[in-house]
Amino acid sequence: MDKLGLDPTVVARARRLAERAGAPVVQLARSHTTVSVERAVLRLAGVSGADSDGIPWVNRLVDAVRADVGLGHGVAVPVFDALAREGLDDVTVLAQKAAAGSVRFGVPERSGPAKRAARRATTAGLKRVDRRRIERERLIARLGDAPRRPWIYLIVATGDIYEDIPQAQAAARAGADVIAVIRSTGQSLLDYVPEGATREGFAGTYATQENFRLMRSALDETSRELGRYVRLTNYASGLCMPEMAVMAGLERLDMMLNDSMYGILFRDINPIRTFVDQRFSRQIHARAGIIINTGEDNYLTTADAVEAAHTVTVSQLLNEYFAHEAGLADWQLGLGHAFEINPEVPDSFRMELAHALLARELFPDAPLKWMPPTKHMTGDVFRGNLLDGFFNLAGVLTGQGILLVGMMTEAVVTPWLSDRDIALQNVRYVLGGAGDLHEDFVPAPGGFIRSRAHHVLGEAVELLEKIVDDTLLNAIADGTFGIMKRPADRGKGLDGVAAQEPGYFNPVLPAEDQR
Amino acid sequence: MDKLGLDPTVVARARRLAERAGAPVVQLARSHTTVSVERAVLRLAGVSGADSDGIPWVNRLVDAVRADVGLGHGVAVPVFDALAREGLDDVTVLAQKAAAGSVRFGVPERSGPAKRAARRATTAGLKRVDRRRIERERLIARLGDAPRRPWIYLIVATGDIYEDIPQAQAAARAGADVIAVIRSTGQSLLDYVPEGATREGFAGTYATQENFRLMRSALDETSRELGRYVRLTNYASGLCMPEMAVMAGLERLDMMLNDSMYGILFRDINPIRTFVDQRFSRQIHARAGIIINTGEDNYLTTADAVEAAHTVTVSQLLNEYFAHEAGLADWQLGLGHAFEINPEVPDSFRMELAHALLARELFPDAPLKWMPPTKHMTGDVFRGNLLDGFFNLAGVLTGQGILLVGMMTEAVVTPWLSDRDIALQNVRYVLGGAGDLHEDFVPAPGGFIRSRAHHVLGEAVELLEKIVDDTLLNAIADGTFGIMKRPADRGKGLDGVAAQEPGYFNPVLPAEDQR
Amino acid sequence: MSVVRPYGDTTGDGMVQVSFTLPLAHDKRAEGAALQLAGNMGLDPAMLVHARPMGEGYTFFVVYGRVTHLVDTGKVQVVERDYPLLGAKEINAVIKRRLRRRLSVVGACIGTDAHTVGIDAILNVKGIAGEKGLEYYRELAVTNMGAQVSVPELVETARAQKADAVLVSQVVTQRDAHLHNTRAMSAAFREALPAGRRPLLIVGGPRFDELMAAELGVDRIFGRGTTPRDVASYLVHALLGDRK
Amino acid sequence: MSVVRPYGDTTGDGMVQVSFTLPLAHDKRAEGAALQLAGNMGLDPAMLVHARPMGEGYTFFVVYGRVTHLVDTGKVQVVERDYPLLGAKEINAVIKRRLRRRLSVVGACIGTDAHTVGIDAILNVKGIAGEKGLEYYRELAVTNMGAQVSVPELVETARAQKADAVLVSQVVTQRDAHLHNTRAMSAAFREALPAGRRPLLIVGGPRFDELMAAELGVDRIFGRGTTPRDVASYLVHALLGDRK
Ligand code: B12
Ligand code: B12
Ligand SMILES: Cc1ncc(COP(=O)(O)O)c(C=O)c1O
Ligand SMILES: Cc1ncc(COP(=O)(O)O)c(C=O)c1O
Repeated sequence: MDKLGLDPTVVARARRLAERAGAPVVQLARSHTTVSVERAVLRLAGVSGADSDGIPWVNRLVDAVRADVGLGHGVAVPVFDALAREGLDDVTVLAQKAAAGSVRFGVPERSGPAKRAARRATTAGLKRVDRRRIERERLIARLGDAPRRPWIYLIVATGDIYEDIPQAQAAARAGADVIAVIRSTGQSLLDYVPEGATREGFAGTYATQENFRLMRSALDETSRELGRYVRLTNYASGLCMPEMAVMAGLERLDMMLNDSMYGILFRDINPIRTFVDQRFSRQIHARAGIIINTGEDNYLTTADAVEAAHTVTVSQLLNEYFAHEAGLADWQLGLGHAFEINPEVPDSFRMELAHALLARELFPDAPLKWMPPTKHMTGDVFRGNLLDGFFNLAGVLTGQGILLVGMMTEAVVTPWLSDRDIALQNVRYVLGGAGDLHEDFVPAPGGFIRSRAHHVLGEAVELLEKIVDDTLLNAIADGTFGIMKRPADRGKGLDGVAAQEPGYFNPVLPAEDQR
Repeated sequence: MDKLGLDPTVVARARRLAERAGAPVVQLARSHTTVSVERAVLRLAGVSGADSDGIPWVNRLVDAVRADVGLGHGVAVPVFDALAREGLDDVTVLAQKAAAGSVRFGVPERSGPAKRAARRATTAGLKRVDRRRIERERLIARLGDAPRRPWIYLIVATGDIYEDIPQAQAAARAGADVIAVIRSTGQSLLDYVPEGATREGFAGTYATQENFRLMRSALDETSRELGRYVRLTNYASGLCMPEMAVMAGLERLDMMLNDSMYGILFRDINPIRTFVDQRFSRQIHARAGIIINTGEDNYLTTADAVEAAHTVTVSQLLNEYFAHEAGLADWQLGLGHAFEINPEVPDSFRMELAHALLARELFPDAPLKWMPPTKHMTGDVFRGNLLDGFFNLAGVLTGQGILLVGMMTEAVVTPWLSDRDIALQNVRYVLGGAGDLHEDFVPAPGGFIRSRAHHVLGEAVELLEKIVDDTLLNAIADGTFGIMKRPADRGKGLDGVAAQEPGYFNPVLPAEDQR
Repeated sequence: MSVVRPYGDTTGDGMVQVSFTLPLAHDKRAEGAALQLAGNMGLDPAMLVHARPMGEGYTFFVVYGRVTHLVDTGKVQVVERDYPLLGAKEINAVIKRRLRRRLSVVGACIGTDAHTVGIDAILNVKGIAGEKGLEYYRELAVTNMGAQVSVPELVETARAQKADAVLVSQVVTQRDAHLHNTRAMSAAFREALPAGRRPLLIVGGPRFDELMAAELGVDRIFGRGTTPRDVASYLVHALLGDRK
Repeated sequence: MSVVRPYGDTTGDGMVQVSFTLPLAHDKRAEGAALQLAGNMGLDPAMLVHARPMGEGYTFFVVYGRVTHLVDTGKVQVVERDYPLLGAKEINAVIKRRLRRRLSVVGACIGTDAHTVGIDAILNVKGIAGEKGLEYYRELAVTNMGAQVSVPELVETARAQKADAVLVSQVVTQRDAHLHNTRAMSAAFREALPAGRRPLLIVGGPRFDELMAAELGVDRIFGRGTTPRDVASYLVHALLGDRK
């Protein structure tokens, strides 16, 4: 597909610039660790459960290690050293003892045995992740996959896992290929992952390993009933991003929202914390065969979708670079973008087509995530359903990979059962009625759509040049993305970051990532 | 615009066949007259008003003439002969006397003076029509015209002219370029035109000359306020089709629904009656500079829009032939078609595009009238607004001339004030947002859209061949159009038809139409 | 379950959506008026989520909220199908056995209503929803008078055809046209024929309230989505009783 | 006009549209239940125009009909703007003249709510709807704390900045989060500061009922479509009185 006639040398230049802009941040990520990265390691090593206050044992254990020796060496060696010293073989028991204050942690001179033990333990966890990945592949082979692209992606958001489940199953029966369970407001700022099945979220349901398990198993049942594998999505974001990635791998989630900057911009999480957590979580996603979804769509809710169109492109290129660097393949890159131009703007629909096609042609092998209108949705639900229809059409005409279904009540409430049904009807009509209309969609040479796409790409290259000169962290501090200004030394969770000491050891990371 | 690659020899052949199929019917029309044609002549000659039962004086006068000498000579000579004999100069007064039984009518030996008098009187009427036409042209030049094609066409249908007027004005202010006042059910079967302002229609408002005048003058006011001329539409249909055409000419209506077969098929009006009335009414429309709208869209409410697509094409070709024969120019041909394919049909939208583009390319100079979905609209008003949006888009992509605005409540009620507002918002969004997207709409050579259009044209040619062989009247009797079977010797209003006698005289018709 | 509430996204949340126009110019007071109306309809709390001025003096509103009303399914009034749904074969067989002649049905769309698609769907062989129409039934003699039939014509034809049942369609409902026409029709039959010889009177159309049969003087009302089999089965039940 | 009714297409017709889901499988009884609910809402007659089964055990309905309720515009309850709308110049001038120092405003989006666009529209220079935000007013000293601010932090900052007014935004309303958070906030201020030294408490967001100020313990509520000038004018009015 070449409908825009983009200049390959400009495209190549944009990619090179993104790499140059991103490289220092990768360097930063490689030289730091965070409490959540270390907790994620412990989760893979088999630590589970929580204390009577609901604080997970991984938190208690990491806190204990940190209090004794800091985080700079990683927790693996101190923990497995202590485990051996205490003569235990269950790390969770160690965590309980540590929480009671009866264990001391240190970095042994001879770290070989502890490293080996740690690697054994985490390899067992990674093997479970691998098995889940194979299980997914088998289920898809056996049951069948989504019948077409784009995949139809629906959210549930009742706050109660036991209301979410039947709604998700109903949505799948009604045609959804992917179910996302939205998280409760506030969870992303918790520096621990809640435990167990939950019923009390606000505008979303807590992401817990048990909730993951319950929903995945309900959808497995529905998948069998429908004869097609229904995918499940959650969020590897917030202060526990790495742990979410591990839990997703362990419970066979299929896609995870995972952006390199979302937490910084929209949750005011510290930039360094985010970049470190992000890299680790993507390494896990790579291994788990999980598709990530990035969050460029969000920029267009705070910035203007026309003025800031090129910031989406820049961010997609950065997300692509970070993802590749962490080991993700192109098919795992659900790069985000959105239909957020003010519908009153002349030629708004044509401009949406230009932007959507630009993303499509820049990332031909990525399953782009196409987000519906939200910002310009109003309480006029009749108009809302219409806008969603044109959003769906733009998705079909430009070959988007993952269609996040828009709801007519976007400006009113988290989706009702009937909203989802109306929205799916809308999608079905547009996908069925327009069919292969993209064949007849040929942007006129020199016409509006091509010019607009070229223009946006040009602006993106310019912005990347500036970022390369000035550093990405400064660009973020200046409000380049989503007009949110986030200096590198501010934001939540910075105290959970530690520079790696010489000899930092993380049994989950590949050899080249060990100091 | 050549997007379909239609074969010009096939197109030419289709036109020739339509002419051959229509010619015998034109012959029929030229050799007959009807009560309504004759009443129309009297209206042009200045007969106005009604008796105390509301029966117009034109009816009383035509009935009286007919009782004495039949209709075969036309009423003009007997009437103006009697007028001279009675020493009157007001034909309405003659009608009143005739109704009281105090006048006898005959065909004088020497008809010259009566003919001259008749021509003088009707010429005065035609001059008024001419003045209205010039007035329209001047107003458009002075105030400005609709800002774009397609014209946005909205209906009002309260049944009460005094509710209609503010609603029409509100619609114009909200963006309508054309207002149509729908008629009360049943009016088309009345063999007279009601008089005066009316407030008691069912699902539409009576078409009376006074209602025409009131609405036109209200819209003139609004046109001045808005700085653009707002067009007014009504119906030259039913048993009084010729009179409606005259009234429209006299009151400066701008467009009239006027189909060659609608009355036959959907009102069970006798075919001969309809064809005779139709020809006369079109001759008047030609003179008045009125754009006619034909009714092919209706076939798709009773027949299936995919199976019967070619019957629409055939009917458009016939309507074109009849219209040209009656003196209408291409710019006056609002040929009808509609977005009525079952939305559940795969590729329905693409097929709509094929059909709409076929009409567009067959009739490049006609301002096609594009009708919204009605048949597959349901009480699901959310879905309804979506379908209307795709209808609007198809209109924009295929260059339709007159966009009849669809209402989300189509399956529920005649439009509410808010329905119209929501519908106009929909139109505005699609027209504004898609802009010149038609530039980027290029049906793939050999692709679905082109093939479908070629296929429908082929079916149309085949059907025309059959009609030429079997006669149009038989085709109508067999249910070819809209699956409605209407034999030529059945239906309402046949008793109002008379064969022209030698010497038939109609002062309004051109010389070549006089016997 | 016997008492239920509307469902937004949680059992018992009672959520509904409402829209309407008020003949008031858009301002705070008009919004308050909209909320007052929503309150009267039982929305509490009511959220006014959209207000749009239309022309001068009218405003369109969309309101969401929780209704306080409970729905008692035990007290629902509905015309349930109180007869068995039979197949074409059975229907023909019952008529043949019990009536020993073809059952005569006269159908029409009366008044100025010209919407024949509905009545044709019931009567014509072609039918609807995959079911053949009444003409397809060997033991039914169907006279379809088409549209815009006047009540006297209908009574006349029913008499001439010795109609066992008269089927009337009404689609246009503006200003209650369907109710006026139906009342006029049933009155005419009552006047023209003594109780014993009157045909079964059936009306149908998408906007009737099926509970109104008695009030309109007819035997049965059929609404949206009626199929020919529904009607044929009812005819057999009502005219010949259920016993086979 | 004092008593009005909803308007479909004719004055006084009372027509409205309603949609909702009932947790019932789709059948005649469910349709009857929908009509019962519509009846309870005051629709008479009610036309059930759409029913669509969703999954097992749920049906979505669309109902049109005439409501019997009247709207008495005389009895409408609304928070009218009871202060003059001033320009930026005037506002600055009044503050300068009457307060003799800059008026201190502290804004935040509290609880777990991270929707800052609304409060930013009020506070940031950029503003909204063509109006500059409060930061643009020379005589206002604005502290915008951003999102996800806890109530103790807010109280603390208000104290530190000697806030004359505290502006709180709440956009997420599921499970009445906005009401809980607002109540917690006003209670904390009542606890932390004596009546005389408490700042003016203002909350805003698209789904508040503006009539609930007293109930929530705040001085004023601003809803959909608020502009910075509305707020600035109110501040001057409430803190400095109207007299120039
Ligand atoms: C097709 C159609 C037409 C066609 C009719 C062709 C024909 N030969 O029938 C044409 C284009 C001619 C037409 C014209 C008009 N129409 Co029209 N039309 C429609 C439309 C699009 C579909 C109706 C239909 O065919 N439904 C399909 C059938 C199968 O459904 P049904 O009728 O409900 O029938 C089912 C049941 O109700 C039941 N049933 C029905 N009758 C009977 C009888 C018996 C005995 C039984 C047992 C069952 C039964 O069984 C049927 C099968 O399930 C509707 C809008 C819509 N989408 O509903 C407007 C609609 C009905 N029309 C409308 C109007 C106003 C008109 C006009 C009066 C407009 C005008 N002023 O010019 C004209 C004039 C017609 C006249 N004099 O009556 C309005 C009526 C508004 C109202 N509620 O009062 C509607 C709702 C559109 C609108 N929103 O304005 N129309
Ligand atoms: C933009 C947006 C976001 C952005 C926010 C970016 C940011 N930095 O603010 C992002 C993408 C991050 C986001 C995330 C989420 N969002 Co959000 N989001 C929206 C959206 C699309 C627009 C909101 C908006 O910006 N409106 C424009 C502003 C100008 O309007 P406003 O807020 O009403 O403000 C005006 C007035 O209300 C008033 N006002 C507001 N506050 C104040 C304060 C004072 C003092 C005064 C005087 C006046 C005032 O003045 C303002 C100007 O006129 C809405 C949907 C919609 N179209 O409304 C959903 C919406 C608000 N989001 C929603 C949800 C659920 C979420 C999430 C919780 C989803 C999840 N579980 O992940 C997350 C998490 C956020 C969190 N922790 O709070 C829901 C809330 C549902 C509900 N009613 O409870 C909505 C309605 C969408 C939906 N239907 O699900 N969201
Ligand atoms: C990329 C991305 N990450 C995460 C989230 C969810 O936010 P939170 O981390 O607060 O649950 C979103 C919300 O839409 C998102 O777009
Ligand atoms: C071509 C045409 N003529 C006439 C009419 C109106 O019908 P009547 O003549 O009954 O008013 C219509 C209705 O849509 C129509 O499409």
